[in-house]
Amino acid sequence: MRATDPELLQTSSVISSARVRPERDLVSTAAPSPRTSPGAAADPFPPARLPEAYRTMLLARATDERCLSLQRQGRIGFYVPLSGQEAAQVGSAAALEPVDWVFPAYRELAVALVRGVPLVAILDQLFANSRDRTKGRQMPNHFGFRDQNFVVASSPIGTQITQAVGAAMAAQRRKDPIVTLAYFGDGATSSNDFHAGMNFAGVYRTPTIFFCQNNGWAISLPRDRQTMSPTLAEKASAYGFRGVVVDGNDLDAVYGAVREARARAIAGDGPTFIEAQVYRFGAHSTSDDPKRYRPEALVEAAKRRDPVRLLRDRLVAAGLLDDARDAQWWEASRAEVAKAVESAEGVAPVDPMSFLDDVFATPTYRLQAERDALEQLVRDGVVKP
Amino acid sequence: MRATDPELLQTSSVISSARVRPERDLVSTAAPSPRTSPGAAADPFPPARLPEAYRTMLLARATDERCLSLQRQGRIGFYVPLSGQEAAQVGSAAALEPVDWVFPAYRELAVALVRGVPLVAILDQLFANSRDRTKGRQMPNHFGFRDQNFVVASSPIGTQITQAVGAAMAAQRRKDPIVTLAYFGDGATSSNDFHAGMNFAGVYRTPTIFFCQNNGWAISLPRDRQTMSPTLAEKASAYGFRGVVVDGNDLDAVYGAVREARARAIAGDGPTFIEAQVYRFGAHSTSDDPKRYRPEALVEAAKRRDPVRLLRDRLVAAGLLDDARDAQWWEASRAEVAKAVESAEGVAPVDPMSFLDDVFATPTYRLQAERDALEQLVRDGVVKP
Amino acid sequence: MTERTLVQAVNRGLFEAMQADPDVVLLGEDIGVNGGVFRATEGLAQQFGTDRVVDTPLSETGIVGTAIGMALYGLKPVAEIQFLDFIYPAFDQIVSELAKFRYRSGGQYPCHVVIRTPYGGGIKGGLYHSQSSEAYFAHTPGLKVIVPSTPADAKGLLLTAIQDEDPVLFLEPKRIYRSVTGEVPDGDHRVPFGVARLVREGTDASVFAYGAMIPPTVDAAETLAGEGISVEVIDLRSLVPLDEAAVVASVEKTGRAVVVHEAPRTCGFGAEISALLAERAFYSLKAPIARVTGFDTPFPYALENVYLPDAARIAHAIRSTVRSG
Amino acid sequence: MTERTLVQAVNRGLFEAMQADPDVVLLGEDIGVNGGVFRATEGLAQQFGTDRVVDTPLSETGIVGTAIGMALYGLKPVAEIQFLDFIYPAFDQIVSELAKFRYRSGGQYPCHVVIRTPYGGGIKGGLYHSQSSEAYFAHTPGLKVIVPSTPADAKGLLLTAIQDEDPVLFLEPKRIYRSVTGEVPDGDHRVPFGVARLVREGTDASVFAYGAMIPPTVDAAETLAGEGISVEVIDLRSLVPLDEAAVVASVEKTGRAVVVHEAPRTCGFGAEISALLAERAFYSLKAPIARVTGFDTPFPYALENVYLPDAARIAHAIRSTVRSG
Ligand SMILES: Cc1ncc(C[n+]2csc(CCOP(=O)(O)OP(=O)(O)O)c2C)c(N)n1
Ligand SMILES: Cc1ncc(C[n+]2csc(CCOP(=O)(O)OP(=O)(O)O)c2C)c(N)n1
Ligand SMILES: [Mg+2]
Ligand SMILES: [Mg+2]
Repeated sequence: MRATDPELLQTSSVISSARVRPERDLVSTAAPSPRTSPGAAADPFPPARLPEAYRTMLLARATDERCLSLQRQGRIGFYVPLSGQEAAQVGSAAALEPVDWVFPAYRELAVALVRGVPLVAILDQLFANSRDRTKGRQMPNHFGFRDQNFVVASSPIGTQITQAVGAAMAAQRRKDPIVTLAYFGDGATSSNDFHAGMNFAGVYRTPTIFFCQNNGWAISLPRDRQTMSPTLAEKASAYGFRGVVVDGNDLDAVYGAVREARARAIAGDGPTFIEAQVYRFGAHSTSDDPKRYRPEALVEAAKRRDPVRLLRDRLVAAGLLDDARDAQWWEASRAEVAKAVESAEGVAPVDPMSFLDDVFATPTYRLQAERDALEQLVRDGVVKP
Repeated sequence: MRATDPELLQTSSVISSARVRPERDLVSTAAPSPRTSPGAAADPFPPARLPEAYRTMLLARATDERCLSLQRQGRIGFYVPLSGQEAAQVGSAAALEPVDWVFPAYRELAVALVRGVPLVAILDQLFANSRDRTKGRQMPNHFGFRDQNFVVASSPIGTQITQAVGAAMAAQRRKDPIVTLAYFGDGATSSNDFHAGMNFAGVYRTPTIFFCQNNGWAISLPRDRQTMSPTLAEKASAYGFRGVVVDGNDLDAVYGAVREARARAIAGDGPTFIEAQVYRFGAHSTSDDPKRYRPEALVEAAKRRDPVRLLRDRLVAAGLLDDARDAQWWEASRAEVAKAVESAEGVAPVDPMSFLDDVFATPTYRLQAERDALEQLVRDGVVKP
Repeated sequence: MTERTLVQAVNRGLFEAMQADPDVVLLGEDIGVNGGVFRATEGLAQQFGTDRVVDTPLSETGIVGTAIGMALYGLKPVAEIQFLDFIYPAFDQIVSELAKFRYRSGGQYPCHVVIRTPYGGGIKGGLYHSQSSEAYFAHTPGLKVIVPSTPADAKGLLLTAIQDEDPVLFLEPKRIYRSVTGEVPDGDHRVPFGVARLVREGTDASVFAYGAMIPPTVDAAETLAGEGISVEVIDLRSLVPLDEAAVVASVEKTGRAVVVHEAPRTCGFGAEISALLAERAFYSLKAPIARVTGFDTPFPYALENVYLPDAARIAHAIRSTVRSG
Repeated sequence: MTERTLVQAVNRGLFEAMQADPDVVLLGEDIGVNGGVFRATEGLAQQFGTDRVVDTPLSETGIVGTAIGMALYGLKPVAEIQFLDFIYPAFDQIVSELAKFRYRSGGQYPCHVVIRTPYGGGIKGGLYHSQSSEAYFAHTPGLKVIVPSTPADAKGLLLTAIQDEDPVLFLEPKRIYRSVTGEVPDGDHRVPFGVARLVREGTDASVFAYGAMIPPTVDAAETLAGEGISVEVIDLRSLVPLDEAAVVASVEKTGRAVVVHEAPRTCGFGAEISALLAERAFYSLKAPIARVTGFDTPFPYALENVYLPDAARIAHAIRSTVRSG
């Protein structure tokens, strides 16, 4: 296992103010305390599944490409790209079982794909159409797919972390041999729920995996201004359990770390914190302009270890892929995305009254009255939905 | 420096459930990671001030004794004893300068004494009389004394921690060579503000001392069920700065650690977290019955290292104290308390309209209307204050 | 039927719910061996074990966040917040998550957590052991807000809360935890949400109150009966869902309304009752709607008796309302 | 006078305040190099340095907690919360600490923090980028709550807020950050708190609104003028302290009241206006008080245009009010 090239994450020189310059290099490969995962040797990504993993990564990246342009065209309202984080997402999700529960943030599109969510269901959410499992209630990328144990995401940073711990406590009580895994970013380590969730997990030794995709940035705040701990992983020791750093571009390292964490959790050995070091290639979201705060050179440098290209090279080296086939797979991915877009865009919008559903299992008197009044306004032509 | 006798804090056998038993001994003297303070050798408590320190400790303990009985008699409404924590409080407070700012919790009565708050001002607050600096607004023990830079305490656990960091940021900006010190308990390390405050302090390298009196308990929750980190001090490494463990019954260790932390802070070397290991001898407060959750034997064991007795023995050994003098000092302390009680109890209660003051600098229209209405009710004999 | 105090009724309700359903788990600070600082969970850890009566670290964020996770997974967690005043560290989990889970998931993830917490003044608790912030929660779509004022309701509403499918904030008036006793039905006694309790019929004015304000309101009504004023007292007990029909019908009958609560006046729940009546019972109203409430100040320690509405203030307001208009 | 958008007026106000007083410091997420996600702090870090325009870690608890500490020490911190929807992690610091510092210290520790935050719907932000939770704060004694709706007020009220002695929650209607432009006085232009703005005089009905609800309310009034209905529009702009006299006087004149806000109806700020009128303008009222508000649901993404009050709904409510009674 190799940690991320330190150059990629050492952004402090760019924008940190002199007064608060940290004492030592941050996010270096030489981070002293956190145990690093055993890496490829321990439990490598199953070689037979590597092509599938690659194709999932292609599909995710093709989705990013297409959705960024859909957003620019005003056909979807918003989008959160994940480029640069494909290996971390695919590697971690592939290490879970279907019975496990995933508590995502808003960037985990590739995780949903690995868990078996059809791409078109994802597009339905992005278009907020009437087939959207979440009924057009949320901004794009705030997915939820109960059938795949992919709990619905929310925007407030970190809140899923304590929830994942609570679900793990429930599984403990039911004696279900499963784990819960919370996805979150480097910025989320500053949240209240990170602290509470890590602490509760330590105290109750819950079967929880804390999977932090440290992509170097929380919108415009670089990782080394988020917190002064040399690595994020060593924060786990404050809660009495294991923290490991993995190169998030290394599918084996990610997979191995999660497999190991899962095995320990199922064996009753408690939680694990995994810091997957990656890099956010694109904007934070379509509302963000990274040029305001991030030199392009940093991105160029990071792209030298593009997880998609790394896996491609590996497949090529293993004789499982050549340029022609790669082009064909890319083509197929783009076609799949195009098909899903076409399908989702063609679906009717949500029913104009549907925003009044699901507040409670049964509407209260007041909600019923508000619905009646709105229907009357529609009949009177005052509201034209 | 010696850490607290591990027996005193190893309460897990008493009430923890089997499922969640921790892997290793907690709060042992062999805690691996946190740097321990240099102890007596570095910067011992100034020998000349030892008798004064002892007398402050006696005064605090005499206040505890008396106030517990005042509360039982219904003469004050509530009380929070500090017995067992005298050395930690006196040692830490004595290491500060008057210009420094203290952000206390509700148990820091001896700190107030060291900062020069007259005992009678403390009693005024306990009686919530019209001389009370805080105008009878808060429950007993929630002191605030601006003249002594002793910021007014509140009940919610941990909130003073971020505030202390913010004040330190302000002092940085003003280039004032001062430190801020936040007092809090072991339970407070689980709070949101602990996490945020420690993190901000690390990021901005603020001149802040985090002084945690680990008294073994958060009401009925023993320290080893509060968090699984072997020591509390090592939590500091999650934020990239120093954490030290000191024997909170050892005046030299406490004083030395705070002096060192202060010197570092003033020199621009940032914050320090200090875990002072002590033991809560009494109930959490007069509303608490520790017999429900804590075997008396634990208290008996802890009392073998009663900080007041330890200092007494030391003074005796140094020839600065003998039994007669000790008795005389005890007597004097009790008399001082009695005098303060008598004075405070004799002061008129707060004005019945005064609860309407100080919501804003100038009352809003609505508050003025509420006051007018209340005055009318008083005139009409409806409200009899 | 067994005579119990209000807090004993809560304890009994928890006991029966846990006995009936292994999915019911309790979590909170000091609720285990210590039995809760008000003894509401007394004996339950001994009876059901510490993995069903879970003492937590000092983090309300953690308590509510993990309770949500448990509920998503299928348990029926009942979280205790030691005092309502200490719920704010959990406010984000309550407002952003608990209240919105069913909604934002398009109905996929109901999230049924009961949060029990003692609230209100009258115990010399000062700013941080006395607050009545029910209006924050009533203003949050997706939460039910319940306030019992009798032992029978405490048990009956709690059992309904635990079997409900939605999140419930269950506010226990700590001031009358022990001072109010009453007959509590044994067994699976449930009181439905959304139905107000008619405490006392009357014809001259309607008074709407809840929680610890019920006893002084009843006292006021009795005093006024002696003066020939007939007061209808309605215990709202279920703020969300609200029994709007009962509120409106009462004022249609009496033509006069007084609302009583401990919370500060501005934007308190009383404002909602006033607004409802100003919309839906306007033509029945014969006099201004009076609010008898706490003041727009933090809750004071030494002067809580001046701060809190009492029978005299309530009676005075009713009297003025009846005389005017 | 310079023509500015609302967000430019905020930016200008911050600039001038910082230039005039070295104690003014800004802190928040992404406010430095990035200039804030809405560009409200654009250029300020470059102008005043990153130790006066402080980018913080992702912790609203930390932002407000440290701002309080700064204020106690004597600075004048202006904290930005990126969206009002993300203020809840700081709710404990705001409600328990900021609002109560002066009070609980017996006046020893005033605590003057300004919290600026964009609020409201209309930008396709869904549940977590659209909320209007002003009522929580208006119900919290010790906080002032200010909502500008014009560029001139945005600057003038912000300068007043920064020089005030008490904590101020300054809610910026993000929907009209750029869509509303207007002349903004240069220099130390201050608009006092507690004074409502008469947007339009009228005689048939009074409409009370604020923030991004002002433009559709004015549109509605214009439509109704064409129908012969004369509508008085009052921009409350200062919810706490409230200009009660202006509210009451307007209804004494028109006899009819409509309140408009985006927030959910139950216990929204509109309820307080209703309650105030039901107390103090009762005998002037000729018709029920109408509330045109958001619904008692979380804020929906796809259907925000159905959710939000618009000119048609407001006009309809005014019309009904004028026709009834
Ligand atoms: C409580 C809260 N505060 C602020 C925001 C605004 N915000 C959205 S994403 C983000 C940065 C998150 O960074 P990180 O956790 O590293 O995740 P990433 O976006 O890099 O995947 C911020 C500040 C929010 N969503 N929630
Ligand atoms: C936010 C919050 N939750 C709960 C409480 C109730 N409470 C008061 S003191 C206390 C325990 C505090 O323990 P610790 O921090 O160790 O301080 P100690 O009392 O031991 O000095 C608790 C839970 C509170 N005051 N604030
Ligand atoms: Mg990130
Ligand atoms: Mg303690």
